[in-house]
Amino acid sequence: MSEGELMMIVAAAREIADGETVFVGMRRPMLAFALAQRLHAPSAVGLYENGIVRQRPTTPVARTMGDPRMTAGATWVGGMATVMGLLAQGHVDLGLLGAGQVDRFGNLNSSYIGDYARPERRLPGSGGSSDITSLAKRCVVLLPHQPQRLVEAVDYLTAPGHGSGSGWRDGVGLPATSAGTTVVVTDLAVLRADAEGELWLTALHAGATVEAVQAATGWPLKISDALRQSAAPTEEECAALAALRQG
Amino acid sequence: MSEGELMMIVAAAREIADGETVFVGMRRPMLAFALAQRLHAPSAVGLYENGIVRQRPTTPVARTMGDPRMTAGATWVGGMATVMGLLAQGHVDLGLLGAGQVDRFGNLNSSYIGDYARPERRLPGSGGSSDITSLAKRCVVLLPHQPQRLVEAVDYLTAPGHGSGSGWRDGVGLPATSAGTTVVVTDLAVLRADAEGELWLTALHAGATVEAVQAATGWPLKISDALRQSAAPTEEECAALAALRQG
Amino acid sequence: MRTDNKQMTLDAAISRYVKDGSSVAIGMALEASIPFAAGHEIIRQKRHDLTLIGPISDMLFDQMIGAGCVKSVMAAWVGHVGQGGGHAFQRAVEAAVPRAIEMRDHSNFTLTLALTAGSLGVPFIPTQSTLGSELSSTNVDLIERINPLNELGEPLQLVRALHPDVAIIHVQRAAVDGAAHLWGPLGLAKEAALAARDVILTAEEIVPADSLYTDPNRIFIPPFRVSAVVEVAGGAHPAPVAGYYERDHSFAEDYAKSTRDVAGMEAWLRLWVFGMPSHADYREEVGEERWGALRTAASVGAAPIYEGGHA
Amino acid sequence: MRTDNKQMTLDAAISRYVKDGSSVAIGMALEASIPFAAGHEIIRQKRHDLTLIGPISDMLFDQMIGAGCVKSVMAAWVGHVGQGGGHAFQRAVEAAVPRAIEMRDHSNFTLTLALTAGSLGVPFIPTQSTLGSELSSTNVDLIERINPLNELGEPLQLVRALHPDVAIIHVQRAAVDGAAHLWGPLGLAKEAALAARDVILTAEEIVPADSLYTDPNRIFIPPFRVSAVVEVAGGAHPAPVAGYYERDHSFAEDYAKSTRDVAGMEAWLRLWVFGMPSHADYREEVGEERWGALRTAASVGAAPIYEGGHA
Repeated sequence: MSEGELMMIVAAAREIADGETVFVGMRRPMLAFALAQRLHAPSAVGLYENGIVRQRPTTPVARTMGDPRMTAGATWVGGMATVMGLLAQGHVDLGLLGAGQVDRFGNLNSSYIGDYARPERRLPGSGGSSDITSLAKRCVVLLPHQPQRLVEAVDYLTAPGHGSGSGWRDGVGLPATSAGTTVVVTDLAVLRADAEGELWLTALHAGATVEAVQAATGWPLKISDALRQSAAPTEEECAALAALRQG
Repeated sequence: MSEGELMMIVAAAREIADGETVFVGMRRPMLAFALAQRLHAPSAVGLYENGIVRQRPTTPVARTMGDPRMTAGATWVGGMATVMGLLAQGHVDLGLLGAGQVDRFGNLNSSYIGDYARPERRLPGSGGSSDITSLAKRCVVLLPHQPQRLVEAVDYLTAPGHGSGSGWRDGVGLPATSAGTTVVVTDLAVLRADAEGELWLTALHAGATVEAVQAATGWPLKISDALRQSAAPTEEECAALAALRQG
Repeated sequence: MRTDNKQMTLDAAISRYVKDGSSVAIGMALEASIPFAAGHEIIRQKRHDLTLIGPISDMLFDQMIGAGCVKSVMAAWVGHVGQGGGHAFQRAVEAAVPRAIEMRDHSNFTLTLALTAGSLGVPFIPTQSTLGSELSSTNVDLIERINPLNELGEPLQLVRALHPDVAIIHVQRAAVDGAAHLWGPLGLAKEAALAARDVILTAEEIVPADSLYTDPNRIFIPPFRVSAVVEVAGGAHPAPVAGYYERDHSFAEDYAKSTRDVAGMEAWLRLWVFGMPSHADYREEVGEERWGALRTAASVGAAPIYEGGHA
Repeated sequence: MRTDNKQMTLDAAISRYVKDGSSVAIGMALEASIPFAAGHEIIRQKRHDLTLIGPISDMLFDQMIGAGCVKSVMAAWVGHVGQGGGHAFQRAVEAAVPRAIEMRDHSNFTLTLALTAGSLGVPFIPTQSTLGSELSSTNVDLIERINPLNELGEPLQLVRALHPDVAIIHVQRAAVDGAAHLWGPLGLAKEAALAARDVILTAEEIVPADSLYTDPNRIFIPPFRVSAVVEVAGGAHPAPVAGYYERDHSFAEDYAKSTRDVAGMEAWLRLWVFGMPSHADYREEVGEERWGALRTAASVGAAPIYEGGHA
């Protein structure tokens, strides 16, 4: 795991407050959530789209949410309808998810690169992401910082962020209780949405510069007055992450 | 149990063909269904609104469908949504139910006698009856033959039969796969709906006459050309019914 | 993993989560596992203006209506499943005694859809069921509209989502963190609990959470959605509980006989509700002999499952 | 009670219930209990023009698409849950290799609602989810309409009900009459099976029906809705099955590596599908050692339940 990748997981984990209900996506989000559970958020509740609710971390972390260790000792196991229904009722504090592309207004594309009718590249698709950004109170998106991934406007809008900006979510009918993409965590930086839904650079990981981040970002990035350096991963975070990834 | 009551249960049981899926209402329908299961319909499948699917009769018959003996040895136990969903999908051959009133066109009232806004008498309500007559392929209704129960037009339409007659069900939007009330079985007689949905007298139980039935019926009853005498309860039917009712 | 301890007394749970004017889903498993003890505590605390929600309630709705706690009822069927009509319910609707109640008549399926819609966080679910009936004339939550997906202009009954303020569910066993196992017929128990703002579980037994987590597929609802857990052995009597006790048919018949008039109703409530400071007193009044007779016959246990491999 | 014997070979079940052009719900429990053996049999029988339905399928959709069986896909996510993208899926969408496929892009929740609507026998369910997204541009089953219950003119996404021709579900144990126990994550397995015209169960073990009826609350769906029961031990490999075996991560990684180009895809299918006349051959090819390594660690059994009293 590269330092940037490690920092991405750690920074995402830090977004989770203790006791929160978190809808946890595949792969990186599973790792970030498990890390938070092991450290500062022991009573966070994880909801998984396959129909698992889990409060106890697995060690090592499961490779997929369908692995038997995810079921054993879970706090609830059943169907997708129940966990999605809890999400739709507004019971999820935080969605933690990946994406193929994210744009200036936090919209996500996980479906098509290029024109969807004749795509250059097909990505796996929404999974739960369209539901999570529609319905969770707030969302943290994890993805590598590359100019083809952080783009001015997504090629295809899989999961609604703030569309074209202020007022858009309300206009298209999304619930007022959901704020869409609120934070983007990459291997270089942390970006946060302002009241209009535009993503601002708010923190730089070790080794990253504003220039490098701007060069890897497909729109003219607004820089927060409070721009700060991300706290380096602590020994505790590194050790916990290593334990989670073993085996 | 009076002879008329016994004949009502027996005649209703005879309406159940082997292998049918039957939505079974409370009390009399439970007894009629259990009788059929014990005799000529051993592979009939009973669906109960509390969320039980049962192929094995209980002996004696349960007093309520929530009694533990209904769960033990059931073929499926879960929720109301699943059994109601099977009904709505058209998987139920026959509904077996009671009613407070039935009218000429097989509409049922199980809610209000008199004006519903200022009722003379409040009955328990639809339960599943409105769903069963809306959605089951056909329905057998059991009730005592009394002029205040078999009426020209129900005081309140709880469960749709054929409304005002031919074409009504289609007009209000009920599914074409469902025929509403097709048979009414009383302690005096059997009435069957014609193609327009009107109930005709088709069989008389032992001791009943056309005149007595007409006197106990609130509309000028049409008499089938093929009017016949109900076959008397067999020894087998009587013995099975006695066994079901013991305890 | 920190777990909240949500265990409290029945008194505390009702006083905290059931307020005057609350909408209360109770008796969601139909004839089985009806939270009678919780209902009686609501009566004892003299809650009023409640809206009761439940498909088919056996005598509990009748009792709460007879006690004057109820303003409104959303139900498919109200009465006494052994006898038919419920006397107190009839008096309330026919003669406004002890007070008038407002009916929202549902069918079983429309109430199913209302609570399913609530549990799914969707505003309504459409159905063909009950079209042509008069249920919508007493129920503003059933709205006939043209099918928006259909060019032919066919009507549909739209059933508005329902979110009870509180759902009270009686389970076989629960842990203090809100994990619980409920089996036997479920009716609308899950949908109601998932759609409700608060969930009170009354349980035959309180057990260690880890014993329930050996079978997470049987956990009733995600524990974080449970507000209160109350130990009430015998808390469904006279309703049955699978694996614990049978329906007390003769108790139920006595209730029907005793409540034919207002004086009888009041006497019954004095004896079985107001006369019992707690459910322990009620259990004692029912008596050991009766409890023994109600105990379910021994049965073979369920086929075991293992989340990991077999030991 | 007469019980039909619905047991048949995998070959017979697929040949009888999966036709060219069928819509097939498969892999409904997401990453777990995916009916890979059944999918491979479909490939072996060279079915074509199938519509695949499933929220998140791991590699099985990729394989069936790569084998040219598929015309259309209704899914939220298609790929390889360990690696991300599926090579065959990408080739089909990007380059129509081996054939073009039509996508109906769902989110997890819209597919949930489509199959829930099917299972409830209702024409659609509305939601606020996915509003503002472009999913409806590739999916005619998502229709934006004004909320008919709302005077403010707010939009809703109406999700049309889905009824698969056949649902194929892998379970831990089943009886010949269609009774089955499935545990672990369920995803949309129940909704898909209830909404489908035919249901094929593939099972790790065939057991006597009465052993399953000791726990009717765990019976998967009412047995009369099941068309075929097939014994296929190991039938979900390389997907995991709770209580039986782990996911075979390295097998899955090998698949991803092997199928980067068409030749590799064809070679993989020749080796693991066409080269295996039956699943018994496949099981043998996987090998005892590998099966042993995948076996789930021993675990404590589930807390017992009794329908009657405890013995």
